[in-house]
Amino acid sequence: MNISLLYSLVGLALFSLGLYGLIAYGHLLRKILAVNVMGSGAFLILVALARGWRQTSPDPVPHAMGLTGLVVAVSATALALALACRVQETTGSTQLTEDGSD
Amino acid sequence: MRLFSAKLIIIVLLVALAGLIAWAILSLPFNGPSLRAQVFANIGHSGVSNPVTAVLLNFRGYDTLLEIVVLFLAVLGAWSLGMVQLPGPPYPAGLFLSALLRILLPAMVLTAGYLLWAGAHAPGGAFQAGAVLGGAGILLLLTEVRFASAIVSWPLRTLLSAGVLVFTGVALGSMFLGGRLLEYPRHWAGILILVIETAATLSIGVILTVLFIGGRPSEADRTLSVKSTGKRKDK
Amino acid sequence: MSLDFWLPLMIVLSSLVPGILIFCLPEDRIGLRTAANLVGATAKLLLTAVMIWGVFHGHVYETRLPLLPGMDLVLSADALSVLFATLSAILWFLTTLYAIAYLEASPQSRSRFFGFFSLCVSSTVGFALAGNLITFVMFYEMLTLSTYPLVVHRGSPESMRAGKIYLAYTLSGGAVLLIAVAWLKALVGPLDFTEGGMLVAFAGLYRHEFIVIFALLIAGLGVKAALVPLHGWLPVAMVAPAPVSALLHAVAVVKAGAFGIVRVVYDIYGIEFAAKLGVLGPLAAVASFTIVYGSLRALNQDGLKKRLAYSTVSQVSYIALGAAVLGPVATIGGLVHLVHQGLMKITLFFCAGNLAETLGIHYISEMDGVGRRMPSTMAAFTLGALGMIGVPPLAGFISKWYLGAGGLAAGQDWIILVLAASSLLNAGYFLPIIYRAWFKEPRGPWPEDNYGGWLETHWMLLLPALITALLALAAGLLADSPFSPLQWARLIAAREYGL
Amino acid sequence: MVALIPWSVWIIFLPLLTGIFAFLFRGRGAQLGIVTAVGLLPPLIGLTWQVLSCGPQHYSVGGWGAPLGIDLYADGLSIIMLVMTALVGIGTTFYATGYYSPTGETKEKNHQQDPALFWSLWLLLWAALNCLFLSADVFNLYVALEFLGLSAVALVALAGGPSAVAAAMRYLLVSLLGSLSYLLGVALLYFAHGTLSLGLLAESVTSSPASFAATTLMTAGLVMKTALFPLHFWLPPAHANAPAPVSAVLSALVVKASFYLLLRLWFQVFTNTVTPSVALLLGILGVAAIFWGSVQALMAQRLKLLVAYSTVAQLGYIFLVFPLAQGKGTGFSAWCGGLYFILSHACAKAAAFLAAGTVLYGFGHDRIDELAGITQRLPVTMFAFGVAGVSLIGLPPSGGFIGKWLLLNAALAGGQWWWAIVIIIGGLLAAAYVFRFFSRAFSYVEQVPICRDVPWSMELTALALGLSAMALGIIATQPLAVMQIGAPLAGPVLTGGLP
Repeated sequence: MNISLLYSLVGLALFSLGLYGLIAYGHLLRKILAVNVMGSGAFLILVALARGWRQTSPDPVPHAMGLTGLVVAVSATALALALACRVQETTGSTQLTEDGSD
Repeated sequence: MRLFSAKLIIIVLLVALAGLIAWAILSLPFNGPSLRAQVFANIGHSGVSNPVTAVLLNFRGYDTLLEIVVLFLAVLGAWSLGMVQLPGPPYPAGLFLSALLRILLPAMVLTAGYLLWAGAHAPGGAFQAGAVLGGAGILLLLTEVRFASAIVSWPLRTLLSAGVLVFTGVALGSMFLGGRLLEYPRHWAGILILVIETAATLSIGVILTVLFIGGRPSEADRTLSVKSTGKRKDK
Repeated sequence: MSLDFWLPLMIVLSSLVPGILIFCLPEDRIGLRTAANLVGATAKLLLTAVMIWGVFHGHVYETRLPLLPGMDLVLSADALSVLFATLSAILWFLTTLYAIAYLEASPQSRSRFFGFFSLCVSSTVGFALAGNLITFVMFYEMLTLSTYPLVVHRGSPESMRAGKIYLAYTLSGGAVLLIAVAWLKALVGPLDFTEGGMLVAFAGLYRHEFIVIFALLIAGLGVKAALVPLHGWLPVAMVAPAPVSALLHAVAVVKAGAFGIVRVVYDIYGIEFAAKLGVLGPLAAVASFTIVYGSLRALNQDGLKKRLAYSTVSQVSYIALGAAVLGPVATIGGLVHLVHQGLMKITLFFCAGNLAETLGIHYISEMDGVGRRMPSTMAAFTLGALGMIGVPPLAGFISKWYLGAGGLAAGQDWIILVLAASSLLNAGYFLPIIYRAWFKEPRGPWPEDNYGGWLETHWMLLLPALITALLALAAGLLADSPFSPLQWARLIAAREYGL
Repeated sequence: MVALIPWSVWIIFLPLLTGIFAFLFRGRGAQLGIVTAVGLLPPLIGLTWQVLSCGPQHYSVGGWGAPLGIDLYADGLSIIMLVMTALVGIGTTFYATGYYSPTGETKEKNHQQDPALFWSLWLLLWAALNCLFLSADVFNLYVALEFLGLSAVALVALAGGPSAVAAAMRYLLVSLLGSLSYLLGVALLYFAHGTLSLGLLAESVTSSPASFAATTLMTAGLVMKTALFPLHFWLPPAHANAPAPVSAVLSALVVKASFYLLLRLWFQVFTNTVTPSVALLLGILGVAAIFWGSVQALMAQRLKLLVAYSTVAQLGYIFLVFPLAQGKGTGFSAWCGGLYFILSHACAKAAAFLAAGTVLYGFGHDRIDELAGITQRLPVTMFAFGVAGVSLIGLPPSGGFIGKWLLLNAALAGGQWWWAIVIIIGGLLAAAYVFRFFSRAFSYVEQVPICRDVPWSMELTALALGLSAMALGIIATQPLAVMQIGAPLAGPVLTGGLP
């Protein structure tokens, strides 16, 4: 089995695990972590497949995409953490209630 | 019991989705089409020799410009949650910590500078450098409250937006000079990229530091926290 | 662009523009508001007069503005639309006068009322002048929307309830109409009204579709025309102020529905094509049933306006009945009733409003001897009521005569029975009122009114009622003179049947 | 000369720069907002003119050109979206000058909304929208989506308070999930086809596992961001709890952005991979959204929540485009109908949210049961809400009607009549929830709740937006002409009828 293929499947596994975590867990920190796991999975796929099947030097475009995605993910995570803190401060809960419509 | 079955459905759906994607990945063409050749063919005109940097700051520089805006937005988002008090140091900096800081901080700044410069031809660049600077900033925040409170006003806002502003300025400037948006004049490309990256490094460092605070530093706190330097404000 | 192009649009705008102006006026600018109302109403009358003259002399007035590719907004003046537009223009003028006197003292927003009042008339006239089904639907919905605020004007719980019921009926009707029109459009393309019927060109195609679409169209319009069983909103909507009821029953909503049925039968399907499809029989049956049912329900209503409302349910279906019988005589009967019923019914509602506003009378049982206190009002009422019954030489007699003769001519003798039954019932619910008012002793002293003049009530309340009563009388007496409603209906029938 | 100016660059960078300046120069936000609103007009007119006269416009950023570089691209669809953004954006900007004026601080005391941050975030959001509508590169679109998502979340959080923060949190997580799903799809597309350019992908995407998986991932991500039932759960709290100008922008524009991308991908890139059954699925979910959203709106206790659920329902309509476009020869009609619906919904929904925001601002709450009689206090705002409601219901003459009419036409002419029934019933449900509020607001009560002074800019912008939704019902030919430029589907706007 090709190594970049293996890595990309690991990335896919991470993506799916993250997705599961995001849906299944209520705690906001866990949800934020889950999103990050998903993101890591996606970036791993980008970087792994950039190497191609047997190319000597990788394709730089997916690398750049991964880097850009990474920075976006950092920004979003920072905002999410700030929001989560604020949610805990104002509602006293680390989870989102089912009915947020109030 | 009900929860269990709900989870089961989720898992089944996820497995199906993962299977679909896995199938897609496995069926991707062997040595499929890519832009690799094009990147290497044009790298000579990009002003840098590291292909990833060339893509990030020249070929797809517009993405990177927007991405710095996104980073900047994270600060605005955190600030829109209202004021927070600057975190004070948990206890006065001791002798050892002060000495360590004196060595560590310059080293970090130096590392950041190196990463920035190296980006032109090797892995590195503004984000890596900015991240190191951000680390330095957080270290400062945790130890030296005077520094933190001193920057809370227009200097801070200028630093935060410098990266976007310089990048935009260069982008539009090259358009005014007769090219297209972000079409650097050929011989200036290397220098302009360095200018952009320097500004971006600074901004990224400051942005990451500010994001660590998790809200808008309250300006009213300034005098208070300067007076109470070294004492923890219980919250 | 010439007058021929702009005139129909100008007639619509002559009330739309004052309406928008009135919305913008502050509450206390009574003078300006009244001026805007009256200028608009007068302008509309004059423009309509120009149009009557022109159409009579064979002018073609048509405003055609592109709405979508292959779909125009068309306002055009043919003989039929002029008939309805003229009725609206005249009655709007009188109702405006009446409404000014009736409502200026009320605590609710008058700017809002008169604004929507003008919008309502604009929609009615637009409905009258609509040159294709799309434009027709547009004004149909506008009419629904602009009358809602009028119905709920008082803002009391029962008027809000009435408004809700009104909307539920008319919006559903509009939805049914819309789907029918969209379907027809998808089948045959542009839907311009054509004298003699526009679907005639498609005879032999889509027979089943056309029958279903006819049913949908009539159902959609039947809500407004208050065909049983779609009439439920009308008696409830009686809580609206008197001028609104007058307008709703005589010109705007109910009449628009009936007019719409006439349009669909004559200018979309064409009466002969419709007869061939076999859709006229059911329509005649529904109309006849409505005529009898409405009259029966009117018999035992004590509320004066409620009795008048059920009377409307019955009377408006004469128009639909006229449209459902093949033959020029019945057509004339139906069309002329469009005008005659309007004149008579608006008189009755004006009078009912006068009684309520001046003496606080809302129930028939309170009307003992009121003829002596308000003789002019009750005289007008009597004229209107006798006309409704069909006493010669009043307007109602002319309509019923032509309808009956048309039924006989078409070989549908049972129509005579329907007419006879209805007239008996009409007499049954109107004559007791007249008897009470003139021949019974008042139960007690009448309350003081606020007008204090030598007239029995405010002149602006009295005058419109008297004028419409006299018009109803004149329409019957002078039926053979040129430009009378009857002559005009003959003109339309002649053009429709290509005589 | 004018033809050569890269207007699209200015359309993106003007709001981007003013957004950053609003952050740098605190207290100058309102001025910068107005500069942006006015300053965007010339480039927008210029670009529209270019597209109208020379067809779709390309611009390669950095001079590299696709596939190495990133291209900007503007066709009729982009222009429609940009103009829609500008209409709502200009309205929101003027509204916000009143809402965030020094005298007009919001009533909620427990948090301060920072005007400087609002202006900065709002102008950046505007830039993000313009970015998205002009990009022709799937990865650049990912960055633009994140740009948009983060600014939108930050704006929701700006309202402060527990429910707003929680709503923002939920919104962010959903937005990230959608973006990541989209990103993975982009990755698969790139590895399969070696390009990120929309135009080149359109040529090379064939039915393969990778493109099928990419379709699934990207559609799922975007559908989530567009809040299609049952993935709509995040929308009502976010839209109802945000500050008034933000709610308007979110409902009118932000959800449309991801839908726009969905349209682009489905009709330009994935033409070979999407199947009628997936289109049908989206249509069925759209139907569910119409019913679910309407029922929730009918039961909502708060006005802003009512309007937010109305968005859920109205978004359902635009998903009907997918199955309707599959009909034979009706694709273009459905395409135009969907776009027209988006355009008019943007104006109407912005007007409705701004009006609801004014109510909240004036009375300090928006509990529908306690809003009896408020038309007496805020007549202009209520009129604006009414006009917007007319368009939301889809009654003529309004943009909503044109959109619905075109969709109806596509359904009936394509033989998919069941969608027509849904469209009609959805309109009736919309009428039910709109008038549910109005029957409260129109009620007459002696003690009308006290309302504090509302800046005129707030009342008038809501009205102006409502009236533009109306105007869209009258001037439909021009927007339709723009929609045709570069449209992926061709054909007559209105189908049907015999040749």
